[in-house]
Amino acid sequence: MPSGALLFQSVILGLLLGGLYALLAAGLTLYFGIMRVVMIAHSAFLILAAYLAWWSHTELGVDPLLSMVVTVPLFFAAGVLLQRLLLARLRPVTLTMMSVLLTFAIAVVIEGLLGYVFSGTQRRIQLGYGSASLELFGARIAVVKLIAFGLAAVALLSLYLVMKKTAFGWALRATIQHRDAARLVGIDTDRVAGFGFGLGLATAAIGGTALSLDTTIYPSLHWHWIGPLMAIIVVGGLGSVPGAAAAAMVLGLAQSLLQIELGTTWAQTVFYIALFLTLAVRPQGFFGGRLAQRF
Amino acid sequence: MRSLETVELTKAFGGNVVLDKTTVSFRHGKVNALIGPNGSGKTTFFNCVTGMIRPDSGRVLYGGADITRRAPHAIARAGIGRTFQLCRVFPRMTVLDNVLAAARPANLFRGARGRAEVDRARGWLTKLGIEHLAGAEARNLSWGQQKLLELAGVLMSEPETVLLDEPAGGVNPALLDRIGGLVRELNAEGRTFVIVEHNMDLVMSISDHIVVFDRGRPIAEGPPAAIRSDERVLGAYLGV
Amino acid sequence: MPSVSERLVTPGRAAGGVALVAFAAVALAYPSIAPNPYLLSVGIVVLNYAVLSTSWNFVGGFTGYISLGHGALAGLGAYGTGLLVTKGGLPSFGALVVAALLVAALAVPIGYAALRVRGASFVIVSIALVLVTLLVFQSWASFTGGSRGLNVPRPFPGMLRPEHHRVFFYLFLALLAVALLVWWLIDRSRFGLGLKAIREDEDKAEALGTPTFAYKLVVFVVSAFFTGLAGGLYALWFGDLDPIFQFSILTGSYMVLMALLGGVRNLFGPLVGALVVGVALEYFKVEFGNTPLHLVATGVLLALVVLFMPDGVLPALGSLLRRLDRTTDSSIREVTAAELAAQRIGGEQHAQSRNG
Amino acid sequence: MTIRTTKRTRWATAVGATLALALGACGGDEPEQASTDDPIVVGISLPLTGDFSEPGKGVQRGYEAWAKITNDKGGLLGRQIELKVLDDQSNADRVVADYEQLIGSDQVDIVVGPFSTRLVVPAARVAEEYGMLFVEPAGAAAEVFQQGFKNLFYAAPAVASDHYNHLAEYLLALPAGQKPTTVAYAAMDDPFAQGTAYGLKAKLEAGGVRTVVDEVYPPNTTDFSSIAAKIATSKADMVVGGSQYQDGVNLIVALQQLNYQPKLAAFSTAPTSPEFAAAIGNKTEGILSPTGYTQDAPYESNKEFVEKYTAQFGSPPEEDEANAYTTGQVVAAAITAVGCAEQGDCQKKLVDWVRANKVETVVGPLSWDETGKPQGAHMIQQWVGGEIKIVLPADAKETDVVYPKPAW
Repeated sequence: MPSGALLFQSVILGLLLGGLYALLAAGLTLYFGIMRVVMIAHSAFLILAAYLAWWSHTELGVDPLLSMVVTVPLFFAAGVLLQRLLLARLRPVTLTMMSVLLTFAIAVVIEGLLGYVFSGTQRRIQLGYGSASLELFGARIAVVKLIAFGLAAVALLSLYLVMKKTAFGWALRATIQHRDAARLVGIDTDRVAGFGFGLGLATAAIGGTALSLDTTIYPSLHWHWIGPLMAIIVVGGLGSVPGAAAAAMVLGLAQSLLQIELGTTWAQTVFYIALFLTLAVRPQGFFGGRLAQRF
Repeated sequence: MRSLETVELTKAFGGNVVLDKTTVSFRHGKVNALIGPNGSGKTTFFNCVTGMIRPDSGRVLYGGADITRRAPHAIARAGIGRTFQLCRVFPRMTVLDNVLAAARPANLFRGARGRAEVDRARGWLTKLGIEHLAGAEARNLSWGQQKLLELAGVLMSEPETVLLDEPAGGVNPALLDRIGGLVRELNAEGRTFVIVEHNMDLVMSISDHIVVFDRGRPIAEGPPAAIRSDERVLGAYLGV
Repeated sequence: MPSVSERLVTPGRAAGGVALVAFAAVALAYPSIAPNPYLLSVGIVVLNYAVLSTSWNFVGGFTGYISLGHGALAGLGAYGTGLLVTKGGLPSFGALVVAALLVAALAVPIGYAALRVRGASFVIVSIALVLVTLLVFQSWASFTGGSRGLNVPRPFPGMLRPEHHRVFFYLFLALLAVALLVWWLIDRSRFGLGLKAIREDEDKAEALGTPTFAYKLVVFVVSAFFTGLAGGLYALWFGDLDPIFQFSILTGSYMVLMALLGGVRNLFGPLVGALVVGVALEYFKVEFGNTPLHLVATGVLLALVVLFMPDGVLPALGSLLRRLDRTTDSSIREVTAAELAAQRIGGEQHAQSRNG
Repeated sequence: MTIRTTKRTRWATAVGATLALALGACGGDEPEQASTDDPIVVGISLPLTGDFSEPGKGVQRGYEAWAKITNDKGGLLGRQIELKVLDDQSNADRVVADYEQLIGSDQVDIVVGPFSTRLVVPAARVAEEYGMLFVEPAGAAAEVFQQGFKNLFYAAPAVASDHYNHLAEYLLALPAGQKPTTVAYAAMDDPFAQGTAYGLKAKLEAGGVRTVVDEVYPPNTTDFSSIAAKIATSKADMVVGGSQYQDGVNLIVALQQLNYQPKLAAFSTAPTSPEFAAAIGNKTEGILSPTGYTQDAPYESNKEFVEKYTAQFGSPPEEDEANAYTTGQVVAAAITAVGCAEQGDCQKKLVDWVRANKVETVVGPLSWDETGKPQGAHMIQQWVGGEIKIVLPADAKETDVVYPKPAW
């Protein structure tokens, strides 16, 4: 039986990790809701953002958080362009399959370019406060992890407010619910879909910056993120943003606690076991998401 | 007697109740029509009956057997064939293969073009007047031809009961007559039909029994003459 | 009036037949004409790709379900074979068959989870399969050898390397022939027709009484079996297994790229794709060395195929040949056109929007 | 053999001296074949991209330095050395194809080893089956020597599990009150990295020191917080990391984030890297690491190596570079002694010579047992006062071991 201190420490680490998962999964499930697209390149953009944060810190000497001033608008634009110029070209009949291949191809291209420009060497931002920590009831919370969690929480909250409180969010939700009906009530669904993709990629920019603060990055790292993220959006119910957030917290916590007994790698399998069980038992997911039934 | 009926069939999408405890039964061996204003739940009803959508509650009975939770293919094999609202064929298969794909092969691993099947398939194509297109890809057919092809496929699967979702949708008057004639002819051979249709001329001319839906519930039923004069029906259509 | 299905000899088929005979002749003679063992080993690698992408095409080509996870099935076949030889004491080729059967058996629960619902879940499961097998085979070091890898003993101890290559070249060629034969048999069977109906319109196929889930599952298992065989044979040839390379997303994506490039609806599409991509991969490596740019090239090529040539090169060639062969084909088109003209009222827009 | 036909123009200046040397070296051996006018082509496959690209490039620089320094002195047997380097992308499939290509297609005269133990075994098998001598700079793990290879030699002082031998002796000799009683181990699942940690673990456990944490993580692990949490809450006296570079850095940072203060911290590879101090924010004090090479080593050829390498690349060589250079030295010694360098019978003679002789190198004199395993141990270095210094063994030390180590 692990000690109470270790359990408590793991719970805190799990919550901090879950927050980041929640933000990233929210973006991934958003694309699916809008266009029934499994956006494999989401995590590649995440790593790209992390590299840009690392690069601006190492080469320009600015705090990695500042890189978001550039990356967030840049990624938003990239998302809009990606949807309008590439995904919208695919035939609706084969959209799901072909979009997977297309976004997969984009992911591979990003990975290759990162490797070409920055080499395959593992990189890590060296921050003055990199090993600083706060104490909370005997547990230690690294300052960088706290910042990353804060970023994720703020971004997720903003996403929630945009979805719930703005006209664009209303149009977006309508498009997700029923594209044809949305078009009938006068929503320009193509435009909304483009902006929705932009929003999704903007979350990747924020997530990547948060990630870069405390993790080593290398070009092929994105594969280690896309797996858990895909599992999260299935467990949460494809297309459901709140479902993804809830599943992310639960699975992040589960992973952290399982690490105590099983070690890092075996603990990661919790995502895939959850994925397989969900699909076998309840394909529509556990946290809402009625879309999943049909996909 | 293999009759199709539903008991308190209910389906909601989100908060929107599309089928509200719908209890209907259709006349066996007759041409039944299902009419109602747009959004009254006709297509959802078809989808629930054929297993394409799982109802929230209620039952679908066919010949007395409960088929509610069966997979669509099992329902099809029980004898219920259907067409789709926006006609669906296999676009990149030939016309002949489209029909052959509906055959129930005894041995899956035999060649797909066994003589008996091909003869039957060509028989249906001939009956529907599109035999000369047998080798063309279905996507190269006109809309009307695709509608006929879809019907040929359904008939190839030897259903006792055929559900037609808007057979007259988007077809020209000549073809409309042909489809109407076909339905009567096939009905005379013993097939039961349930037809969702907006074209009242067609409905009134070919149906024996009409059920009227409004907001997910049957509000009237009876022979064409009775329905024509029913005020509730008029109210439902005009929104009075 | 002649229909397409009854015309047995068309220029397209004739050209295909000639190409097949030529390929078979060159392939059989290749070990004798390959100037050095290195080029022979390149030949084996390309053949391995051809078997893998043909195996992939059982699912991808017939049902239209794109699996990015077949790399994992090949890896399981390879590790299964290796472990059965080293831990189980089975003879090499016995282990190969048993391992492939095990992979096929494992494909049943995987397919059950992945195929009950539509495409997106299948893709997600297929990618997850690669990632989870990588985790398990890395972590379960006491059984699999972990990151240190697994050494598979040679089936022919004492055989010199060039001779070893020669034997395996023919083994891979034989496996390719069997895989192609089975694909062809399914293609012309009623089962194959049902699968193609699923590819075209799954709801429609289901409504016509095709048990689509069972069909998909069966063909997925067949595909897994051949993929496992290819992986296992590779293990016996190559000898050194490492989870990172056996359970690689990239392997799966190469299979997809090859099959798509060649044409998933064609028996020989994956083979053509494997010849093009496999040879190109080796060529670029020898000529330009390797930089991560090969990833970029793979990605760009895949994107181009998806966007502009989703049917692959063989259908493109086929339509070229058909254009040369106007006599028979045009007769059908004329009738179709006449019919179209006669029926062109109403619904046309519908038809266009469906096909567009 | 005439001057006119032996050399390409760009090497003309070196011709005179070369010829003299070559004749001297060959002595009365069989007359040189016509191949003398060709360079000796040395085939290497290295991970220039992928997981091991950083050390891979270090190894490449070491080989390049060896070729240049040797060629500047006139080459071997009067022939210049020409390197043919292929990139294996850190991939075992590729490494085999590479050696296949080098030996079968490019007809190189000599092959030398790649980087990373995981790639050495498949590569060595190809060389073995073509009957080629295979000296390698990076196959330190036990299993390399359990494959029954007859042509393989590891060109470094010690195999992985012997790296910490001096430290184990030192710790076990401490008086009971000071000796660490509990140790936490975390090792990458890599034959080399894990081999170092487990070598020490075996010796300490045999000496009665308790293991309280024993974690193995896969090479692509980036999140070390949970492993660090386990180690920190165990409050072990000592932490041992069987690490490469980045994982070691990450683990140390994660431990520091949890404010874990052991009496001793030993990590392989990472602490000897020049970027190490900056990577962990200069909190290096007291960290130990084994090393097979130091720029200050007193061996004769080492001075020349450090000097010329620094002139060539602008910074002094590290361990990876030195290991590659050592590999070159071993091969050169064999070629010079046997008097040939080509595929065929010559390779057997080279193998027999290396097996029977001791070679002077930049890491000291090396000799090998039947399996190709070198017979030595590594020095132990420690970060003291912001610099990494040799502390063990006693006869080579620059300063004393600081134990217990100060807080980091």
